[in-house]
Amino acid sequence: MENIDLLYIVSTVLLIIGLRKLSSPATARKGNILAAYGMALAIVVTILSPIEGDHGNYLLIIAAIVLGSVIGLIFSKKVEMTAMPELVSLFNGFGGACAVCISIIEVYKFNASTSIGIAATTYLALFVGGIAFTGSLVAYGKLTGKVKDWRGAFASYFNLIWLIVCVGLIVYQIIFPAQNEWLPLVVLAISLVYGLTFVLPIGGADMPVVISLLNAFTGIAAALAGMVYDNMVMLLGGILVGSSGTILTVLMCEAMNRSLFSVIIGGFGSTATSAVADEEGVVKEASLVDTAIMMRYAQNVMVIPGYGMAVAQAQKICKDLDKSLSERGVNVHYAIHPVAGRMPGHMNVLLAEADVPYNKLIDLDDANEMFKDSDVSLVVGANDVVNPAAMDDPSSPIYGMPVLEILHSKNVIVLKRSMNKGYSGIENPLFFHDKTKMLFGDAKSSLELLNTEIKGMD
Amino acid sequence: MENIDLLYIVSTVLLIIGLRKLSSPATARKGNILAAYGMALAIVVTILSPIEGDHGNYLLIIAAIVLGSVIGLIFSKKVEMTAMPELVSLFNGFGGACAVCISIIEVYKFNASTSIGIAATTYLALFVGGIAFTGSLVAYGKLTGKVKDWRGAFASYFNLIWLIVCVGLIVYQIIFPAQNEWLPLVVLAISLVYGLTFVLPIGGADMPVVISLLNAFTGIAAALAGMVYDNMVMLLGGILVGSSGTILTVLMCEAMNRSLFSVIIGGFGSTATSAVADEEGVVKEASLVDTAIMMRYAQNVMVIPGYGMAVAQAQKICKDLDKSLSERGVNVHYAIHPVAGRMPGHMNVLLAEADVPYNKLIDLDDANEMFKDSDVSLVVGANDVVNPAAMDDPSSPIYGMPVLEILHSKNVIVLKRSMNKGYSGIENPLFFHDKTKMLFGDAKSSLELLNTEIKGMD
Amino acid sequence: MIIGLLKCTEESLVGLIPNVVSKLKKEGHDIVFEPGAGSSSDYTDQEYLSAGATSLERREILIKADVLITVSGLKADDLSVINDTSYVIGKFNSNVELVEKIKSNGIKAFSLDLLPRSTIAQSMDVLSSLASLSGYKSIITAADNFSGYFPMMTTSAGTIPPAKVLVLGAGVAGLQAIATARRLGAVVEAFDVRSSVKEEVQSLGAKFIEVEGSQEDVSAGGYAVKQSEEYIQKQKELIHVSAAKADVIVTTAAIPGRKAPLLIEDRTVTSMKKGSVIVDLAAATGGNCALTQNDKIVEVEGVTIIGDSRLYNKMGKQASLVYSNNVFSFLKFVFKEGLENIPYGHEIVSKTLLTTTKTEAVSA
Amino acid sequence: MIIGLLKCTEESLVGLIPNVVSKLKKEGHDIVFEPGAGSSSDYTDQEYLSAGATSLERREILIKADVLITVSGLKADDLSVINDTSYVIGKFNSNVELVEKIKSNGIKAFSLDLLPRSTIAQSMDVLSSLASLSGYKSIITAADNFSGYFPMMTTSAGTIPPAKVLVLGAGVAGLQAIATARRLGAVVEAFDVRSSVKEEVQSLGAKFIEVEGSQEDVSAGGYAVKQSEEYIQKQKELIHVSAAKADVIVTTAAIPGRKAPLLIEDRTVTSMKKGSVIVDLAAATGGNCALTQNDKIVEVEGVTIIGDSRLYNKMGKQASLVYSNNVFSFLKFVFKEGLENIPYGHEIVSKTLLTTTKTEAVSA
Amino acid sequence: MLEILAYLKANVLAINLIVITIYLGFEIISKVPAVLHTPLMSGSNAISGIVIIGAIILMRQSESNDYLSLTVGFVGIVLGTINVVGGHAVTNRMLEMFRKK
Amino acid sequence: MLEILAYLKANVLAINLIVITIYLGFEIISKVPAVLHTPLMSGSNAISGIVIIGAIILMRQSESNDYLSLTVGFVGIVLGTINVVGGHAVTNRMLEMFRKK
Ligand SMILES: NC(=O)c1ccc[n+]([C@@H]2O[C@H](COP(=O)([O-])OP(=O)(O)OC[C@H]3O[C@@H](n4cnc5c(N)ncnc54)[C@H](OP(=O)(O)O)[C@@H]3O)[C@@H](O)[C@H]2O)c1
Ligand SMILES: NC(=O)c1ccc[n+]([C@@H]2O[C@H](COP(=O)([O-])OP(=O)(O)OC[C@H]3O[C@@H](n4cnc5c(N)ncnc54)[C@H](OP(=O)(O)O)[C@@H]3O)[C@@H](O)[C@H]2O)c1
Ligand SMILES: NC(=O)c1ccc[n+]([C@@H]2O[C@H](COP(=O)([O-])OP(=O)(O)OC[C@H]3O[C@@H](n4cnc5c(N)ncnc54)[C@H](O)[C@@H]3O)[C@@H](O)[C@H]2O)c1
Ligand SMILES: NC(=O)c1ccc[n+]([C@@H]2O[C@H](COP(=O)([O-])OP(=O)(O)OC[C@H]3O[C@@H](n4cnc5c(N)ncnc54)[C@H](O)[C@@H]3O)[C@@H](O)[C@H]2O)c1
Repeated sequence: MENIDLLYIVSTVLLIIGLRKLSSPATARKGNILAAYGMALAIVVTILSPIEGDHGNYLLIIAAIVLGSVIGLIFSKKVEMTAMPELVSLFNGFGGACAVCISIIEVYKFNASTSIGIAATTYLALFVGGIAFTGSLVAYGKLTGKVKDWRGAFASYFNLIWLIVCVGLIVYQIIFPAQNEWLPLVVLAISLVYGLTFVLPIGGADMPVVISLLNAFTGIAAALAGMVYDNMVMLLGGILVGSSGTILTVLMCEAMNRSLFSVIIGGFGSTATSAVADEEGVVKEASLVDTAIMMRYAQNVMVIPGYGMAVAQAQKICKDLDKSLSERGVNVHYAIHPVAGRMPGHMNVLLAEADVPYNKLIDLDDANEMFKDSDVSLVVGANDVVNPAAMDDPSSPIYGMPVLEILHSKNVIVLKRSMNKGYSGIENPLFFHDKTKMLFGDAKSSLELLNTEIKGMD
Repeated sequence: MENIDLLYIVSTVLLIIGLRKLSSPATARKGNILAAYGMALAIVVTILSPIEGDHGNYLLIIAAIVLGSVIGLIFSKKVEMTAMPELVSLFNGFGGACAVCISIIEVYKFNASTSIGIAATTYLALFVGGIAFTGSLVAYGKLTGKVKDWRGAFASYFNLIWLIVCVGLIVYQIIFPAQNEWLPLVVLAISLVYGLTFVLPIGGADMPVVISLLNAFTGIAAALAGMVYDNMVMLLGGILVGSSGTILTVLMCEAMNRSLFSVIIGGFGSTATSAVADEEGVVKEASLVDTAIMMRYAQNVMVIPGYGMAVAQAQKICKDLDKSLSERGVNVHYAIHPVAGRMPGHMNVLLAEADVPYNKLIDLDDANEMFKDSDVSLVVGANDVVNPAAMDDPSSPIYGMPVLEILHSKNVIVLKRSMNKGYSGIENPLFFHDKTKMLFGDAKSSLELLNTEIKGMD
Repeated sequence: MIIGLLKCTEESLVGLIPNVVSKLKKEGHDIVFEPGAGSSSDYTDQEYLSAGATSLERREILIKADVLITVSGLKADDLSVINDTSYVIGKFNSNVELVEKIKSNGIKAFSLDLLPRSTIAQSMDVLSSLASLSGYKSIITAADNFSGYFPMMTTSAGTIPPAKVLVLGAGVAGLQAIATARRLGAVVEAFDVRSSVKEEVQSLGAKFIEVEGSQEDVSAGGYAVKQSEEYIQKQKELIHVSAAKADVIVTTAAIPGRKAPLLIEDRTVTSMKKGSVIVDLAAATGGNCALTQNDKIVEVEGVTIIGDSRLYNKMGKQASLVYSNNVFSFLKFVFKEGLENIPYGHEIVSKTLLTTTKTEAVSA
Repeated sequence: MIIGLLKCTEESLVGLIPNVVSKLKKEGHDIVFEPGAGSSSDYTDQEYLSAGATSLERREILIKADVLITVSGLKADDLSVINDTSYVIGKFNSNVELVEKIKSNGIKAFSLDLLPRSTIAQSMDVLSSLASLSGYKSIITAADNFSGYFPMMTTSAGTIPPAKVLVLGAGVAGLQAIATARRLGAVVEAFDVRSSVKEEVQSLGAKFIEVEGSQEDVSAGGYAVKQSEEYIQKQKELIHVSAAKADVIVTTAAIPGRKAPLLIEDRTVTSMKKGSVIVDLAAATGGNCALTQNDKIVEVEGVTIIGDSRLYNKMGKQASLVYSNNVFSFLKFVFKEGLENIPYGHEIVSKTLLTTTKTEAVSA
Repeated sequence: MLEILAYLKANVLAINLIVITIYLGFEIISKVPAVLHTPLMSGSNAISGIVIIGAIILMRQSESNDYLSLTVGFVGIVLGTINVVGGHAVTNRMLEMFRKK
Repeated sequence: MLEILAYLKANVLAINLIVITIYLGFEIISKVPAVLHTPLMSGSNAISGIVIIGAIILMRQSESNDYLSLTVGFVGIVLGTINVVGGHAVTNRMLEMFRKK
């Protein structure tokens, strides 16, 4: 038991390897599990290892752990797939709160022998933890729609002021280390408020980036606390999360085509809203990544080519995508509507050019049978031929025409450049349907991006 | 000056970033330069920083550094492109020798207060450095052809015995730390011999792997020496080289389709000789990587398709390769011999199927004009139509037939599955020509691999 | 209802193929057919009988059937026999005389070549179906008459460059011609007055020849309108240049109800290489080429000029199949609520029904 | 030397096209030609004159020329006129009578259809060049006679499956037919007795029908040999099954010097769909199909059977081009050291020279 | 200034460690595909719950009657555990879809 | 055994550092394209010349009359410098070809 804390090294390595594996789709699950083992090991070692001034309190500790585990598990089991980011945000807030808890207590333990280093570190942990705490809660609120965007004209000034005040206080405290009953509480209060004013002005669409950033904050707080306790695994685990979280934040910004700077300082990220409202309803934009994942992990994918595929000359890259998917065990077929394109057999010409085997081409009736089994219907530049108005809107000029009933499939992704109409010049309710997501852009480049994404997934 | 050794951290970081950048083609040069800066900084800091028991000796030190630099620079400037691996091997030997130098001196400085840890570490540095030293020299000898493969039946037993003896001696020395005049020398001798017997039985073709492994050894020796001197940059730099060198060795084995185990323990790696001798001469096998680099950095590439392309159905992937190269600024054309394939216009059918534009197809006469400007001629499953015997061997049954004179191009790469003959059943001297390298395998998969390699290059 | 299938002697097509007859039968209709109705398109009477149709004399069919199906064959004598209450389905519009007679006889005839070119009507659109066949066939026939290869060939007897194909008028037939020529490896250029066609042409991998300043009229429902003099001059010059380099020209340019535009003049033909081929699908309305003779193959200075607006007749079996499928869709649409409840208000009915006035039709 | 170009009335080919005449001219030869030599293949006398040739009466050419170039046209009367010292180049081997007469008259004639099928001879190989044209044309002609589309078409008038094409005998012509049919979008199956062809067929994206137990003879120089009874039976059965499903069959199976193997029996033809097409390129040697009539198009129960071994004649201009290029290569090879130093020892000469005995040839 | 330098020098090992670990964190993540952004964030969030170690130490060091410390520590552990356990569990659920079919 | 454990524990920071650095070394190299195997080996070989630092320290610590140490140290520095300087230079030459055209 004496030297059990050497096992911290093992724990640290597990965390590192876990994080590493988490960053590749093929190993991500394993990585998560490894990290969890690392964490469990660290907790066990912490409980068992000899420490200075030990008072036990094991019952309470175990009780707290059990309680926390139960709550955590319930939370995580109950949450909807779609609500996961919120939950992560909430969890992160708890992590920050934990950092706050310990540092506030430690601050009050300061005495004359406390080194400047330790003092500064503890205050920093308190401050950063506080921001992570309330910031995460605000992010949670925004994601669940409970908190609205708040755009006080002076938001960024406020933030600046909080920052200056707080740093000033900490420096003051360190230089004049006289015990100051109220000071830690003031710092805490400011950090909590800072968390609020930091996140409140940022648009809801940017929340994932913010959560990632706040996650890095929690990591930093943990690392700082690790310094305070001279605990290796806390230090290293915290640093790891801090640095990888920062990079991840940058990457996420890049993936959204925004700069981290504009997210944080600008604070007005909400221009990048992803929903276009229309008289008919709301159009949902698909993210490239989601679409790629969806297709990669689908059983059956049905491609519905239309005139847009011809215009974009996307047939070859479509075949490439087909190949990538097929190699990964996905069944890909093509539903060919009799009037797709601009001449009889237009799609046949294209797909023959791309060397798609004839037996992958499914005609209208068979396709309509098959849609119920397809996980993703990928509409490549088709419009009129997938217009459900032909089935259910007697006032539509194309009412009664047989169309591809792709709404029977589980998900619909539409690749086109805009909300423009097709040949017949009529609105297409498909695009406003719940199941449908639009991926705007030239079909060829969209398919290329999808293919790259899918290939990069293993 | 007091705290100048904090700069070691900067130096370490430079080494790390340098190594990191070295592992990606786009940044490799910069990485090398960064690492060199890191190294220079470390040397400067070492010279300037305060140490225990300082006696200066600066003149000597500087003189040695200048001397070494001059020699190193001369070596590196003079070497032929093709002889670089030898040189690296030689350099690595010098590094090992340096480790030997310092550790042998340090060993003789041991006294009663020397901790077991330090003693063990120093001996290990001596041992590992010794192996790296002579091992590298043997590898150098083999690469330059000065040392022949030696396959004593008991080679691996020998190695085992050396290992046991040496470890025994070191343990003995550590347990009975009485000063033993001869012991360090014995350990040194054994390590030197071990280096010889370790590398001697390994086949010449496996030398790159061995050099990489010995490089890792030098790194480990440096790290051990770093422990002895409690010097961070030595320790970390050495560890870095040790671990990355080990991984690199494994990767190199993988790329050669051999296991590290079979290289080291088997010792009989020479079965994978890369030269096939024949009555007509020697066939040189191209490495995938070299070919890919050559093509990637070529100005003009000429593809010469033949019947093998049809058999392999490699036309589409050939077009993909073309695309990858073109995107990287390489001009790709196709030289079509009138009788390539098995029916008139066979190549036209194939390339039209792959949608190669007509203006990329060059016919015999024009192609023969263009070869002098092409950096790489890539023969994809052609044989008779590129047989130079038609031009220069009056006894050949095809003497006088116009062929593609691809030997005018700077490099010739031939993709085929074996040394089998073509339709006309005659030997092809092209394959034995100096300029020619063979890439054996099905044309489709070879092209696929080349394409992947080229795409991975940026 | 009773559906009567008439034999058409003018074209080698039949209005309903046995397969479609069975489908109609399954929907509860009775089908009577004129013996030999399918003979010109390779369907035997036996096949009709096994599909469930009954053989009857033409006259009897004319009298008994509620709906008469033909292609373009309706004789003047027939008209007097046909019942007031029965409907006739065919494609008559190109036969002005016949249309006049139909109207004057008060026959309720649907002429499918008058269908609107709308999305909903496409499954009945015989013009599209047949034009597609003609477009395909135009290239096959051109290739058969052309004295060279279409694809490029690098052979030991010389490198043979790919054939150059020029397609004038890129409607349904033109596009199909482009696609077919491209499949065979030819280098294809195309031209059309409608600028929206440019994208369509390029989507098939062909080059579009652009002439600036064309007139368009959206109200023409996708059809071309007549062009200005200046434009026509520019166009002629450009076409002349391209045509002189072409090995094969396929012309399909048409303006409904008018003479076909003259796109290829004498001088253009004479400047072409010997062994070249022109296929003029607009021959019936005067031809896009000055030297075209309708339904004839002529050779002018080594250039073969094939004037045939109904090339699909060379693929009678296939043509009948698509035609019958179109008719089937039309029947389903028009008579979905029986003989009495025809949706007169719908474009598809109002545009195709040949009657003197609309009110008349509605009152009928 | 003086090269004489004769008019050939048997085929619409000419032995040298004006282009090649210029090339020969540049190499210092004099060319005399019979007026109208190129007329059947779209080359005018004017073009020959501008290429530098001189027009002469046939008789005079026969007398004056050192080397006479023709295709297959050499009349019995000509033989007596031709000089002892002059050479004749053409392709005569299919005309047994003529070959006999040439031999008996002691004429030194090279028959290019006897060339070895070796790599070096390929640039002179008229059989390859012409077979390639025939193979291409066989599909184009079949498509023109076939009553359906070749490619698959999903249209509003029904989904039309791709045409099924069966190619029997995958030599040069067969392979070209496969490639062309594939370009047009057909689904192609092929069969040949030589098993090495399997790889070649597959390299063109077609399916190879395998019959086990074929006999091969490497010494036959790439040509097929006669097969065992049992094998022929198995083969017939397999072909029957595939053929019955096929829309288009192209047969090219030949064994040099023998009657063409019978691959398609009556019952196979009658089991085929109406509107199908058979193109028999082996018609001249009896045909691969039992119902083939040489140089005729017949229709049997709705199946069109085209018997034509010289389809390349339908592409006279192109065929003349490749033929002349082959002749040019041959001339360059045989006469590279003048009229006197012909490399008699070389396969290319010894195999093509039509003389009674070899020794005679060498002594000549 | 000198003081700080001296402090740093005294902790040179720790600083090296921190620097290298920061670099390692960058390195590990720098090539992650966009697909994994969210699960990775979630997983890394769970790891940040390592701060719970501090709470446990805090508890162990608290006098049994220091109710403030005990309460705060208790709350800290509960919150930390939720972060750790819930975080890993929810990450695992997100990653379900990458399970081999 | 216990002794060793105690030794390890005393050096826990160093051990952590070593472990993490080893891992970093693996991580850095694990995705290198085959094209770079040789240049990378060469560059990493140059870095292994860091052992020269030891030789310099050795020299600085040698009495001016300890000719053995001085000689061996001198040789060590020369060899080490060749490794470092020559190594980087030759690596640079190898990498010339990756220069942008
Ligand atoms: N088959 C025939 O014979 C024939 C002949 C004539 C007319 N038609 C008619 O044509 C229509 C065919 O239906 P369809 O669904 O194939 O086509 P469609 O209804 O015309 O729709 C095509 C869609 O493709 C999109 N698109 C165009 N270029 C694109 C690009 N580069 N990348 C991505 N998307 C692109 C367009 O939207 P964005 O502009 O927003 O990108 C457009 O909405 C029917 O109405 C049919 O009746 C058919
Ligand atoms: N064009 C015509 O009309 C025609 C007709 C008949 C004959 N020929 C004759 O065919 C020859 C054509 O010359 P060529 O250079 O195109 O072909 P070739 O001389 O026959 O050589 C083809 C080469 O491709 C290699 N190969 C086969 N399958 C391969 C695969 N899957 N992957 C990689 N390599 C593969 C073979 O070597 P490995 O087995 O070692 O892989 C073979 O040496 C000439 O001799 C010509 O006379 C031509
Ligand atoms: N809604 C549908 O689903 C559907 C179906 C079939 C056709 N269409 C549309 O119908 C329209 C007509 O098609 P079509 O093939 O029956 O046309 P068409 O036979 O009437 O004319 C053929 C082509 O010739 C062109 N043309 C006319 N004058 C010309 C000139 N002077 N020079 C060059 N070209 C000239 C026309 O623009 C047309 O493209 C097209 O727009 C087509 O897209 C629509
Ligand atoms: N050296 C060259 O460069 C060159 C050039 C051209 C042709 N060749 C070779 O010459 C050979 C003959 O070519 P060709 O086209 O003149 O042949 P061909 O016209 O004599 O015969 C056509 C094909 O029919 C096949 N056949 C014969 N009997 C058959 C049967 N009972 N059933 C099915 N198929 C049967 C033959 O195998 C041959 O492939 C081929 O091997 C070809 O590759 C070589």
